[in-house]
Amino acid sequence: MSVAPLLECKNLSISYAGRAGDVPAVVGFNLTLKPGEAHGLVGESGCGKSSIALAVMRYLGRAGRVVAGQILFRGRDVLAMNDAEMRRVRGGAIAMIYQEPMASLNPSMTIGEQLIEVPRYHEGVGHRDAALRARAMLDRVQMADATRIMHSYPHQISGGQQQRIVIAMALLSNPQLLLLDEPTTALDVTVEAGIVDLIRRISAEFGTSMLYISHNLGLVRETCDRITVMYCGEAVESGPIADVFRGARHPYTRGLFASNPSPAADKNSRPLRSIPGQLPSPRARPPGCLFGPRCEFFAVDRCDAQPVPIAPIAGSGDHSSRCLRVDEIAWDAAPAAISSRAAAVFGEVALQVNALTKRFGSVSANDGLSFEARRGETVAIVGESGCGKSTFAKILMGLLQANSGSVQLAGLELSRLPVTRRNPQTIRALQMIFQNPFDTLNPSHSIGSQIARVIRKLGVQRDAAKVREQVLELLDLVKLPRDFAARRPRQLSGGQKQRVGVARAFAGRPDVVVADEPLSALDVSVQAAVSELLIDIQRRERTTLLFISHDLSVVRYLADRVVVMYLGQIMEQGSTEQVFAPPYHPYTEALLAAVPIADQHYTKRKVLLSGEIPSASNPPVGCRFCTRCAYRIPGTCDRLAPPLQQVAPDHQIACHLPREQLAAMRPVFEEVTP
Amino acid sequence: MRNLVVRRAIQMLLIMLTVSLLLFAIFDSDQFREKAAVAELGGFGIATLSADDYHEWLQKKGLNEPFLARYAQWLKAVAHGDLGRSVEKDVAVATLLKESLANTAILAFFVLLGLIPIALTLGVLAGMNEGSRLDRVISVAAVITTSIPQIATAVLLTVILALGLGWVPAKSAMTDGWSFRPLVLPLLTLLLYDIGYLVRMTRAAMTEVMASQYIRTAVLKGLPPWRVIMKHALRNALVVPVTLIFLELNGLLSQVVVVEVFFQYAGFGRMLFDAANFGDIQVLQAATLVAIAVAVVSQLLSDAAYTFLNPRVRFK
Amino acid sequence: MSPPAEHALLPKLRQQLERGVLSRREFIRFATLLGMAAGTAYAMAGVAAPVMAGGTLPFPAAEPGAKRGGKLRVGEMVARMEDPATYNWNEMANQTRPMLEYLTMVGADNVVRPMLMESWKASADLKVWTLTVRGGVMWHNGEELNAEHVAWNIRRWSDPALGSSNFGLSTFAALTELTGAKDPKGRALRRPLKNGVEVLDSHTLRLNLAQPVLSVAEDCGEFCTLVVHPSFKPPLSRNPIGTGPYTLTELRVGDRCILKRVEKTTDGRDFKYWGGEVYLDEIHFYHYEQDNQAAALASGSVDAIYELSVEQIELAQSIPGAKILSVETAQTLCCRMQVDVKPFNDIRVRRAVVKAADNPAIKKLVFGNHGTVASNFHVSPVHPEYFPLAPVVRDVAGAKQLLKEAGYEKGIDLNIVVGNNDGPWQQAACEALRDQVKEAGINLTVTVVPATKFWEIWTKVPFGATSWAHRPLGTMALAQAYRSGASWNESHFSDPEFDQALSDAEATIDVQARKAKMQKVEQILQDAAVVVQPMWRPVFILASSKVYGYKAHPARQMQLNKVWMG
Amino acid sequence: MKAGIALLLALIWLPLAGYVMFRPALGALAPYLLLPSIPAVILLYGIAVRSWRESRVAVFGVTLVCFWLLMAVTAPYLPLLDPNKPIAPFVAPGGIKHGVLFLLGSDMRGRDVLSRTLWGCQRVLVWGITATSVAYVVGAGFGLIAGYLGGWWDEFVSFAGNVLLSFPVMLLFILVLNLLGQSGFNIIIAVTCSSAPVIMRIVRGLALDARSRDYILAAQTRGEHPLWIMWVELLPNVRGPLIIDACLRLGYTTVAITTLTFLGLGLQPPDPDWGLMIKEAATAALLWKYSYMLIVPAVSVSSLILGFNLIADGTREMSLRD
Repeated sequence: MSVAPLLECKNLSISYAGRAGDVPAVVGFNLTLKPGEAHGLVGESGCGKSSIALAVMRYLGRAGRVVAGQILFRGRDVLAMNDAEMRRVRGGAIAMIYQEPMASLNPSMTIGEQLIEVPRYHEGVGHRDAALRARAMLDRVQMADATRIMHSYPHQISGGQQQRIVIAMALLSNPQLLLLDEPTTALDVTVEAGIVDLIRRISAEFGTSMLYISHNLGLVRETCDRITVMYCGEAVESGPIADVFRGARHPYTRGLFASNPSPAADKNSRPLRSIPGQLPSPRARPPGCLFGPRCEFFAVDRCDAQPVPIAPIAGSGDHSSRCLRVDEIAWDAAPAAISSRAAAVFGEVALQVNALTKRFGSVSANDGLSFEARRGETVAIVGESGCGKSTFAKILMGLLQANSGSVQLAGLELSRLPVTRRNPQTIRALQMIFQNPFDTLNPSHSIGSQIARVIRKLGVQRDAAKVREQVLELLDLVKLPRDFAARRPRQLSGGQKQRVGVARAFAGRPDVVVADEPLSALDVSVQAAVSELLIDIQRRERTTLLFISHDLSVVRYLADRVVVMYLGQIMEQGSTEQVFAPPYHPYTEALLAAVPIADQHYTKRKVLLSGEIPSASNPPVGCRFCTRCAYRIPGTCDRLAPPLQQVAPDHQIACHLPREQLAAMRPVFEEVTP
Repeated sequence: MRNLVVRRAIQMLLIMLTVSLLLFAIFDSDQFREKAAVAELGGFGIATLSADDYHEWLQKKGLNEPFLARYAQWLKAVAHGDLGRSVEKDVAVATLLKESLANTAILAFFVLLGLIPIALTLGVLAGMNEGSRLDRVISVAAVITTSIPQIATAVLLTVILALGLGWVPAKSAMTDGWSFRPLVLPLLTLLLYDIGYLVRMTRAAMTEVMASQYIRTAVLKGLPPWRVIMKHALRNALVVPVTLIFLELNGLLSQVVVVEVFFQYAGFGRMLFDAANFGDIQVLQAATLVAIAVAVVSQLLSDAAYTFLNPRVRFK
Repeated sequence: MSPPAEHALLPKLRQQLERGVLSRREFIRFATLLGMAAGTAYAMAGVAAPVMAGGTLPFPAAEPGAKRGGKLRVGEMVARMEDPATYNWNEMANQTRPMLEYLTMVGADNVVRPMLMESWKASADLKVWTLTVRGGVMWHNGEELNAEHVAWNIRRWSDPALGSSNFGLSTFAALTELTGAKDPKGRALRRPLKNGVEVLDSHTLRLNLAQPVLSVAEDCGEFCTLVVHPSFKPPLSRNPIGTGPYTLTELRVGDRCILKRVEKTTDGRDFKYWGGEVYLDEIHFYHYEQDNQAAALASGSVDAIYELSVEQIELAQSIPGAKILSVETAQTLCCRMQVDVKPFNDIRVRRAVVKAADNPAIKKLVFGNHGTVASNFHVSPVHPEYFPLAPVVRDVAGAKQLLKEAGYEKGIDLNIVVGNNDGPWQQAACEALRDQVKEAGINLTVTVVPATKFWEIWTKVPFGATSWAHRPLGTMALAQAYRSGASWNESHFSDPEFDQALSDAEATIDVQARKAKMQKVEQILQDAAVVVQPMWRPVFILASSKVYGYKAHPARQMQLNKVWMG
Repeated sequence: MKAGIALLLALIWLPLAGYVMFRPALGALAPYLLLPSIPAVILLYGIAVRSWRESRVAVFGVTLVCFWLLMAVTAPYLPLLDPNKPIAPFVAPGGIKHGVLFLLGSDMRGRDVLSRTLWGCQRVLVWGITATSVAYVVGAGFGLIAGYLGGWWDEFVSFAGNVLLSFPVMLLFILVLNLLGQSGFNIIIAVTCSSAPVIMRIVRGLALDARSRDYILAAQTRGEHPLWIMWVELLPNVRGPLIIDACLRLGYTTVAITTLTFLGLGLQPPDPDWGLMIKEAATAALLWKYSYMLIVPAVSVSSLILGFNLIADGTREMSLRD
């Protein structure tokens, strides 16, 4: 009755040789993938999910090694195949799609050459036929202008197009199995949505099985049939999508869901819950259940007694969990209450931006930005790459000077005042949190000295003992142990570094903090912790937070007001509720629809944008969004700048669409009434 | 590309002007005037001259003119293609330059002829399989040969090949006209170091490429190993070594000084060395200009090679 | 042409020879200087003369089996050939000598023989010299050499503005007089004598000297006195008209200098060389740095080399088919101290240095069994007026005592500058000196500067080691280097008593009397402790055994007219 | 820890440099000067081996370099013959002449090759390290200025660098040494002229890269002075590549110094020097039976350069691993 599995991992264990012996990356991993099935592999960074894909391809590098178990592809052990067989499997029966399309394509070969290779070497097809097939495949992955693309080099096309090329390359040999390793992580949200849609269509159309590796629960939910959640190299829970998303049966999975900012979360009434603690180092794995030390249901002498096996959950189909207490925990009970916050009260206008414009040669990076932020308020600036949000941050910080317009901080004009000419008060009043946790701290200095430098430099304290005291207090504030003061940045995890970044930004008790994508490089559970921290400190200090992000789910959770930008212009702004509910600007609508939702209680309307983000050096005439807009009114949108419509008090949309049409838009998400 | 050439040419002219002015200024000192006088009259001869006679002598040799006037004169002459005369050798600088450059070019040609295939092959073989036994042997050999100063190699090769085994002449003056045998020792001396150096660079580039994601893509496409190496890896791995080979042209101008002086090969390096020691300003000026031209042109060639081999730069 | 009349001094010389006051060697030297033919002088002294060609030719007799043809390849530094009168390298003269010739030739036996000058005759007071130019000497342009040509050359050599080191030779200096003026450096200016050189007839000229000079014949064979045609304009390499059997066909400085036998004169006649048969068709000088010459010969790139340094003897002995030739010379190294510069202005310091030095040990260390020990007064046993003083004896205790008296009981730090102009042996000598004076508490450091650099500073450094070439007469070097205000007085030694004694000696024509007067001169200089002069050096050269007739020369003059290849 | 290493380096370098550069001026102090450096070298070796223990290659390199450092500081205290005293020429290695044992033979002037070799490392090490350090200070300073300040500063500094770089290195050396005279201090100037532009370029590139880092932006947004940013924020982070380059450059400088001596342009005799020993051997010992005079100094100088190269390789290897 059951179909023979296409891919089976049996008790697979992978280790990497390190300087001090082997480091286990995957332990006792089991997987069964049926033909036509899409299986999601979810986990945070370092959980071993990519190693599994590479092990299937038998490409673990010099250091990596399968130390135990089997990988059976169509019943044959991949590890036992000879080189010739392996070559036939690679790129033939199994194809892989990678996280960074740019790096995965050979920079010195044309795309055509790289595509043509596949049929030529797998099926011995002649050059001409191979070229024809490659072109045909480009059409199928919806690449316009295939002939030009064939003769282009990878760097000449956009990231989204590159990923389509990688997909086309994978599909050219009609593989039975596709391994997708975070295929959309490096892409913009709206582009990601297009790729995800393509992948979904392909699996339907070709009947290809997929192993979809991602850190994003929402994506997996939208693309896969089954899911396996991994933690520290072990699968902790596995089952059909619906079962797992509806009733997670492992504390870690539950923790992941709870820290994911779903539309239901609210920073005041239903704050996110992060998973306490940190990933254990691969060298110091705790005894028994690996998740034990972070688990709220941890039972001494049971959970840490011996390794916990993954086992089917009684009464379910094929849903299994690696939890000893799976039958004891009341999974459906409401999580331990987290104190909700009172809604913030906003003060006077702290920051006023008016018609701010910044050009770099022909590129207009900021074009007439106007908005304001009040004391204690969180204003999110949302947009995809090239929208000008980082330029705006730099103008604000005095690293760039605007061409025209104004930025006023407590009445002081800043738009053309470089940081070197700002007075200490202004500098103290305006601080920034940076995007990349690995870059935000100077690797050469200790944490303590870096915070202390800010305290001294901003004139908060001069006395050495008091500075030291304050450093420790700041570490307390961002919930880091005090002994971190003596540590170097490289001894800290990404989340910890970002906390130090937060501490540093708040050290001078600033009035306004600009946070430039502070969460985007962090894992979900860490994201939750850092955002909670941000909110808490902001509340305490009544700081105005300018939160720059491309991630709408985070924005929705964190922000009080939202400003949506596209190619240097503001498309829409309003309170969070206003922006996330109709009437939408068409771009906002598409952005919202592109966000994968992990919460089973919501459904999402499909809105797909065509094309790519145009180059900022040559923006479209009229409405800058008109080239991708589904509602485009020909002759108007592509000629005239859109009017600013005040659809509600404090809610502005820059669009040609009549107000009625805007008002008639349906919400993108809708709660499923149980 | 044209922009690049123009920019480099302007840069070259600017550097040439600066350097020639600098050199003139340096050689305009009393110290160098006296050096010239000693070179011509000898220490005893000059000691017989009274102060007036010494000045008269300087006047006669045109060494007493004001610095700027001499520089202007020289510039004018150079603009007309007249590079001046060597005081030491009593030959037109252009002739001297032509002959010595030709000799060095011959040497450089053979160096490159040996260097390119050997070093690239060894470097690729080593880098292809990082950590393998072959890699280790090649890498160790390369680091050792790059650690031996060329003076030591030169003398040791002379002891063994010339005076010990008698296979080749000890010196490369080529008094009986051009032949290849006297070229062997200078060639080997240069090659031993340069091969090691280029092997190391090629290996580093190759290992980096082999660890890249696009090689992973190529392997996981199921391509045969030779195709991965020849088509995917080499093209990218050779970018750096090839640009280095062009830059090596410039480096050779410096390296040949030692080798040519030791083996008495009548090339550019020895001419430079003699002229600098003698204070033969016209030769030095012209040679420096040539060296600058070589430096800039080799830089240009290297940029061009980089651009050509690197579509990312080519189609910007 | 009648044989020249005998000089008035000759009978006296003969007497002295007979009485045994004068050695045979000295007799031959003096007799020839005074115009006696070398063969006669040898015969008179009862010494077997070297086998010479007949007549007045200065060359050795033809060797049996000598073969005509072939080329000789010589390894030396190939230098410019600008103006023979201002040559400053021996190599330049070597390249020129097959083409231009001297009036006389000083042979390897230190005896002077006639060359372009057939004979010479001195007045009794040695102030008037009559020179007879050899007849039948043909220039390469077909002209015959005459007295005017020679007079033109001699006048040129006596021109103080030429910058020629000939000006330091007694004969040519004696053709000038003081103007009475001084230059800014305080040196007395000189101008040529009005009637110094008189042409008597086509082949006779007369020199009217301001002072008596004995060495006219030898001075006319010094390395810068090559006779050029009056049409000469520097550089010589572009205007090579000579009287020698060869002419320059190619000169590439730092590369090669090729000379070929002259067959035709430039006006189309057959060229006839006055000196008889020459064997080599071509002479090639190939440029090899000093250090490289032995290796070049070892690889067969050359047949003979200019010089072999003493350290290379071991190496040279291992070269198959090569022979090492050597000769003792009057070339020396003077480690001189400037007597007016602290601390050398204190004679006790100078004496301490001299006493602490062990000249025989230095000589032995540097040259082993070759060379001659010198005794710090710069007159060599080969000089005719040499008066043997008692050899200097090392006295470390005495040196220490002197230093103590001078206020340096804890020792003294000195630095000597050496240029290795004549080879690394100079440095070796200085280092040996350093090791010896150390025992007396003198910390001597040796600074080696490149040769070219050295000539820029040689008169300026307080303590320097200068190499001095051979001078035919002992008084010459003393007059050039130690007389007050002399142009080459690098030690700034100035002692009226010395100057007077030296002048007396110079003016004394009688050799024995002169010798007696030299005792005082030498003694003053030795007592003044101006120089540490450890040795008279030997010269080594290396040649392939195929080369015949190639000899080491004390002044390192290469004479290739009778060399042939076997 | 850092301060400790700095102290150790100072303890080694200062006495050694003083000893080599100003020995006559030191007088009676000279013989005791190097005593504290001996334990310092041993300690430094221990520290270096520990911090490079992950790379066998680097440990080997450190061993070679420290061996020569140790020889440099212990030379005055070892039972060696006087390196400048001619005793007996052309004695083969292990031979005994005049009752003196020549372990590595004697040279053409009769001096002990072993003691000349061991003493010879002092000069190469001191002048090499000093020259490289000075070149680094100059090059890194200008590189930071060009890379961080940019604009006209960059144009000017880069042009000056290009001018110097367009000279063949050897010509630059010859000119500088001819112009200023031949001494160790002028070698420092020559090496600086030739190396500083290269270092400048490297530092400039690193600074340009680091300039866009968030921690630099952070420093800028809190109003730090450019000098502070360059010195405290930038420089420590470009250290890694610079250490690698510095090791390679120490090798190049060693080659340059020996080569210059070989050409008669560098440090002056008579003190023993590897380049000089090779030069002397090239003149007088061109026979196989005397080749020990050549091989001993050649192997010595090569091993020192190899040491520097291996440290560079090991460091690079370790930095790639992280």
